[in-house]
Amino acid sequence: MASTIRVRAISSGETTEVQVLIQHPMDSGFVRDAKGEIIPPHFIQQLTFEYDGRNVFVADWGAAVSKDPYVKFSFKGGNKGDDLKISWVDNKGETDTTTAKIQ
Amino acid sequence: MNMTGFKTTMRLSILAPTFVLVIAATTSVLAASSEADFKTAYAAAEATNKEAGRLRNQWTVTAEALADARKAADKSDFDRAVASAKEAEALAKASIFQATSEKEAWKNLEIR
Amino acid sequence: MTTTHNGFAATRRLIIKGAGAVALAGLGIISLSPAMVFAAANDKYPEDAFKQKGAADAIKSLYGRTAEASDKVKLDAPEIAENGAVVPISVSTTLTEVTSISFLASENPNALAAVYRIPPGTLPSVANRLKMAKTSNVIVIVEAGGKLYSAIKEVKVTVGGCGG
Amino acid sequence: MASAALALALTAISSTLAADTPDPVADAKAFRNYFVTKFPNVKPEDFVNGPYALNEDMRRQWEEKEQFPPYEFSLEMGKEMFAKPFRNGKSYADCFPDQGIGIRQNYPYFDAKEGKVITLELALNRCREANGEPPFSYVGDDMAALTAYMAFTSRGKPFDIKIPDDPRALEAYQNGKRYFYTRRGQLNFSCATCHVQNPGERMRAEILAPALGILNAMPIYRSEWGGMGTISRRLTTCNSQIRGVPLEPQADEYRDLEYYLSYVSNGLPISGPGSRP
Repeated sequence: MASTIRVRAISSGETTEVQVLIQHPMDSGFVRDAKGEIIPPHFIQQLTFEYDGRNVFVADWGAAVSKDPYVKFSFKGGNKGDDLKISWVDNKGETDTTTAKIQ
Repeated sequence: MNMTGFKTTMRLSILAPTFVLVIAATTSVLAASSEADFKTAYAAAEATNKEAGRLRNQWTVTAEALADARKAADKSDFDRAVASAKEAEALAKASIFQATSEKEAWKNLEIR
Repeated sequence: MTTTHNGFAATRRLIIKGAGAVALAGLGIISLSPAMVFAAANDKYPEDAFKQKGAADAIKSLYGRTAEASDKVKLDAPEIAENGAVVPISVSTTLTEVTSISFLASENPNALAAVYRIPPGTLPSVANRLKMAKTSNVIVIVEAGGKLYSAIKEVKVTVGGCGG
Repeated sequence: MASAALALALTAISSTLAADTPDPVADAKAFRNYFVTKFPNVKPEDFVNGPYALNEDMRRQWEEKEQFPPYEFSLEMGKEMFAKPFRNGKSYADCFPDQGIGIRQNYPYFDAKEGKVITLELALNRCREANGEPPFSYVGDDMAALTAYMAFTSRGKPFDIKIPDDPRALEAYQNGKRYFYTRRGQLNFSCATCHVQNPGERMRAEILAPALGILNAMPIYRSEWGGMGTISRRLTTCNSQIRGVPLEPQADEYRDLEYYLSYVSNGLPISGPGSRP
């Protein structure tokens, strides 16, 4: 299956701007389905961005982050062609990891 | 999806006269209804709603009232079953009226 | 949704009315103590903070201290959310030595939405999309140089219907 | 004498006909003129962005989201689906002109053989069935993904809907127009009630989209749905929202409606897939 993580990491020379979109339901545990049953919480808790052997950004998320979550940030450095490793883990222990090239 | 929240749109000025029902009250004063009364009322409502279907203009609320009538009848609450069936019939009639009058009336809205 | 009214209800109402600076200062129930460890300073997921109902409790759990309103924290959020399910919210700041940025929605079942840790070399600017249960305040906390700074903005939320 | 009377009668009939004879060219002109006049500050091609063309605050939220749009996953899935051959080795590309790339703006079209309007969704399912594959639900994610991809390859191309010189085509157009303006449902709304009389107004939290260019953005990711929806999904939910029982997807009425609405948006660019509240 294709990765759940879509990445755009673009270097401007001095900084690298990173945008990700992740395919995930981010169920809050407060919503009921059509049958009136509570949809159990299912959301990403931690998302890390690793560049050159160190974390450049760590997100801790609760259930209030939107479905198919998105985040954007920038860090100093980063060259075209370098790897950026992105991983998430959710409250059920599911994970996904991808490595993207900085453009 | 539940669209009851749509009610709040009523405050919008765009809401043309909707079809309002006042028949339900008339049935409640009558003597207790029987299963036969329900069957008669239900058959009439269903037939009228089928006619609305032929005009491609059924209303969701008609189906809901019919379902409510069946549910009440299952519980042998024939007063409510008859009332709901009559409501359904009135709704179906209103939808037929709407479809019939719109055969010409739609032109009034057209951008020309 | 049922909201349990705890001791912070009054304080939260103050925040909602937009008396941001005063209200947030008032959140400081706990005195500053060197023993307090910033939950956001290590890599552990701040489970407890995310479980808190009100914003005040979440901030207390997360940072153990109070924030002061700062015009150096620029919070960008819509006046009216086009849909509470997806509210784009971003923050940037001219503050230096920023180590974390947190987002809270005061009337969500759990107020804390997201905490971002900003290591040295990462710019103190984040954009994300959050869910908001109803019209309420978005509160952002920027942790910089060991202090907390905040900005607050009301976002009106109504649920979807006919439009589109 | 009798023949004179007959002639007179015929004249009367034909003049009535003339008054009622649809004039799509004039319709489209009046339609566009209505919206351009109502919203003098909106550039005509911007109408395809629906409510975002009419409200600055919403537009900013949309532009923010377009940086990494929520329909990205669906679009990607559609691209993969489109490229993947059927079990018989053929693919969607074999069913369409130009391999199906950049052709969205030509749908729906009037099929002279069948005497009916063919929408893109219908053509896609017919393609599947002709190749031994089961049809997709018209309101489901698969159809949304496929049409998202096909729209994407056609972005910027102006709608180019043709009404051939065929009375049946004109009738289909007219039926679509009638459906558009006909009030239905317990709320007694027509499509036009929301999307002609009140675009830009708030229907609760949402800003109603103008009918001009409304199909150019399809399919759409709606935050309310938390996912993608086809034209069929949009039309059927519109109906149920006004408490009318929706027709079956791709019923003649819906096909004709799509024909009419697309025709009057001729010249405006395809912008789909889109995102909406």
